[in-house]
Amino acid sequence: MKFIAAKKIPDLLGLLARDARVWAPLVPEDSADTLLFLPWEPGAEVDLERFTQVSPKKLVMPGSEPLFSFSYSMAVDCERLEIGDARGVPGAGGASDADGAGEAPGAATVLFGARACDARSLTVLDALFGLEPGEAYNDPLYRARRAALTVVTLACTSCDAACFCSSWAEGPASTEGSDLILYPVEGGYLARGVSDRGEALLVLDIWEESEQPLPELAETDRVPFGTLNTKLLEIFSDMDFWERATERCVSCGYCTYACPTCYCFNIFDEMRGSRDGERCRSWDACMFYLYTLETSGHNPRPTIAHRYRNRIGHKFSYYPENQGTTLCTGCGRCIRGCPVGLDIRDVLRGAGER
Amino acid sequence: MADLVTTIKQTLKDVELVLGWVRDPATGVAAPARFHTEEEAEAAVFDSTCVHNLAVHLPRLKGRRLGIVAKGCDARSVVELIIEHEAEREDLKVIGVGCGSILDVKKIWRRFGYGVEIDDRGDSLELGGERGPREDFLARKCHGCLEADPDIYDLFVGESAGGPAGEISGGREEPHPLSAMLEDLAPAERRAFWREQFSRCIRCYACREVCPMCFCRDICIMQTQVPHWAGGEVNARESEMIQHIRVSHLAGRCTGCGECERACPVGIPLMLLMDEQNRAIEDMFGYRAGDSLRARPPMQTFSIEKDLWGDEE
Amino acid sequence: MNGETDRADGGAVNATDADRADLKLVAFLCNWCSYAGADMAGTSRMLQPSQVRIIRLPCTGRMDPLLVLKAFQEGADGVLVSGCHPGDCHYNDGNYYARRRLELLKRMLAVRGIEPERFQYTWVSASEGARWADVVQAFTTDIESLGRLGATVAGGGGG
Amino acid sequence: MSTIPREGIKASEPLRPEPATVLDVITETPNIKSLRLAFDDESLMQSFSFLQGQVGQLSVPGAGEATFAIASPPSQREYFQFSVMKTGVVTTAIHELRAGDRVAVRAPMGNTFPTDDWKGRNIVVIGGGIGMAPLRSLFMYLEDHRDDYGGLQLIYGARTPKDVCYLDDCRQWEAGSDIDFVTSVDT
Repeated sequence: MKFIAAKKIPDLLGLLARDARVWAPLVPEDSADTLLFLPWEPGAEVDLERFTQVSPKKLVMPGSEPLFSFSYSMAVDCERLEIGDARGVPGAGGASDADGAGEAPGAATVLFGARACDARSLTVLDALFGLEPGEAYNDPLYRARRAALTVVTLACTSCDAACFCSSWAEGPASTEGSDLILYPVEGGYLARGVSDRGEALLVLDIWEESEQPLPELAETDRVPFGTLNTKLLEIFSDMDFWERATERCVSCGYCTYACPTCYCFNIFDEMRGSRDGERCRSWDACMFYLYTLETSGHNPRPTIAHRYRNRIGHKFSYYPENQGTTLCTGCGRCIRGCPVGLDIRDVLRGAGER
Repeated sequence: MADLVTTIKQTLKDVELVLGWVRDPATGVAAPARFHTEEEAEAAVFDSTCVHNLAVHLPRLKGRRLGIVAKGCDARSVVELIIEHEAEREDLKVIGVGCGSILDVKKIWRRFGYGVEIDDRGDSLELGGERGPREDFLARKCHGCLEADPDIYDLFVGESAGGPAGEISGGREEPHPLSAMLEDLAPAERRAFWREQFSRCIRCYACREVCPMCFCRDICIMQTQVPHWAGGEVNARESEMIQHIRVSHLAGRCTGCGECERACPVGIPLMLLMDEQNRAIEDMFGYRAGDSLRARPPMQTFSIEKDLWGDEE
Repeated sequence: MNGETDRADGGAVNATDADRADLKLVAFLCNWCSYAGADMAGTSRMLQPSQVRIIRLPCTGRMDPLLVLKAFQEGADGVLVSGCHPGDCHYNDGNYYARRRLELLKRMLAVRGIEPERFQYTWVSASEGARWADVVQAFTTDIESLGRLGATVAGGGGG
Repeated sequence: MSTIPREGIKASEPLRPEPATVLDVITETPNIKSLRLAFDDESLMQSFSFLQGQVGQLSVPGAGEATFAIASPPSQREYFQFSVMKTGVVTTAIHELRAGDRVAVRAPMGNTFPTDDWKGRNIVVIGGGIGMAPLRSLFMYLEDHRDDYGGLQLIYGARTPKDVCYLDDCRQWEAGSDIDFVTSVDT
């Protein structure tokens, strides 16, 4: 099996960076206790031990992206409107240039150091946004980013108390969404190609041969999903349950924005001056009051309990019912980072026992 | 802490519910909770992992009779909320707790892994079997602690700290770890620094939602279409704008509880901004939010004699 | 303002480089004192720089710090606020409230890296046309020496 | 979805609208206006087709985009019509439009009425207020294919007499000898 010594990881990243933008778990400047997927530059030290606070979904679904630009102008007799492509407005800087995710869709990108849960989440998003041009749901921007993305996954030989990917059959051994998987072993990593694109990376002359066996993967917490989808429907109107479950929630959007499978977005126009503008798509979160506020002033989800109920119901009941997949991969980010210590597993278990 | 449990039970005879903490069985650290019954109150705890400022819940619960367990810093928020009419003193039973400083649990978790066993010995810490210097993991707000004992309370539990908890580590003089760095930067470098910091923002609004003084709650001017103060994009430019809207609206309100910086998932040093503003306000108006129920918020008043900036010519 | 002012400015602009002409300066003036003062400077044909865009407010008490933040975000290189002298507010005390807000804002803008010269506030009465001309000239000179705020600005307009 | 023809927006760029011009603005009620639009691209306008009851996304770039039913019948090839009640940011911007102004449109989208299944039967169409918009398209379609159906009845109501939309159409329906038209107002 192919093997790479831990100290040669920067060399591997260097090779990958020749043809693509490489994103890896990095510590941002001045913030030692933060770990995020950030663009790797030579010299930057990747952290392959800890978990990132935000999922890598922004590589296929940026926090913001322009859908198109528009421009009004005065002709002799009338006003004219031109609809341009996404980057048509000079000086606009693009919706997300500052965080680096705003590269033109289709630029070759490598996601390095994703975990199995992250890689698997990409297949969930694929079903939503469409991978093939002919599919009913067809998002050309997503497709372009996804098609240009190579995923190098880091298999988990250890986990923490927030992980629960073993709730699904494959658990940490899942290869879904990965192109290449690195397995931590003594002194470095074993590598296994999953897709053709991953196999192609194994041709690089950085790999050695190794006889080491594959390591034993982590065994995480398991949430018994069982009949949760129908159970959640049964307790839909049990507001007492939902209110008690969300007493500590403050209705921020961290859990949804950190989540690798939450995909809600909002679309709005931003002017650049008085004549030019862009239509942008940005992440939106069902935990926000404004998410469902209607023009009339009516809000069908007025309280935190209503909103959290929707979040849970969507992930674990309605979506699985309609699409056959849970909108969760057990990455545990929403648990690790919740500012008030709300654990989604407690709510799910509580619902199961209701 | 039997004393706390008894006090909450006693308070529950008089109020609808009490805001406090329970121990999360999965991690062993405290998590916010509401106690509605005496039976539930049995689970109440107070220890050095009770970092959350429970005053954040008061505006949403306004009009109901409540109890709230409050550290010295939390009580400052309660005071400020009462001044701002977001809570009614007569509806509140404040259960003050003596606080000997609080741990930054998230910092511990991010370094040692979520759920690592935290054994706080009072003068030292053991984290997953490893001994760590306790000061390294103190909540940052403790370094600027003004009063470890609550200023207002109806009942008091535990031992009085008899002064700022921060004396443990140098009292309130200790500035934000990044303030010296910021001080040394030229204006253009400062702009680049903040641009870099805000480039990480994901606009989850956790800073706003955990802030007791961001009491506009569901309808916030950061997100209104008309007027369009901030664009909807997730980028450094808009994130910096929304944070400064927040800073501006918290002038004279921020009690420095540090919740915004603690909640920020991407580690933006938000308290660096808040500290600078709080310092400026103290310098200009001699005002510290949360000091007194009788105080007049500085942005809601003026002094003809003292406010002489800009008059020098 | 009037055409005469513009023509006078035209000369001034030609004397400087194109970069200076590109400066975007915004002045928020209260209706009762400073706007009338600026008008007086105009009708008295006093020389004024032309890069300054004037926005009239009912009173500096209306001066929301967000207006300044937004101006910088949209690409302003300098913001000037001017109202009635303390004690002279048409609404008695609008400028007293404003003074607290504006001074605090000035200090916070410095924290962000916006030089104090880029945000100035002052008092000009309706009869002080000459003072307005001096104030706006000094302000413009300050900003000219600092140059454009640039793309890394606290939310600079990206340009 | 796939059985519905989508002659309009480009399948490769479903997010990008096409510029269109406001031909006419009709004030229907104090808070409802109808806009008659045509795509600026003439060949697109010629090939543009939709089914009765389908919707379109109407944009005033700068203000935003919202979904509205197409209120004109498929047989109307000169223009397509949206009827919009003024409620929020986008609809306010739409209400400020005048003939000659430019907008952007993504259409057609959504579902149609199963009119083929109704052939040979008596049809009653019931609508109220601005909810009449897609039904106007439907009813005019039924009129266009009068021979395929039995009796045609349209029952239309609004809150008050001044909230009744499509007054010109109503007069024609009222005068029409082979349709039964009933109006009603709440107050």
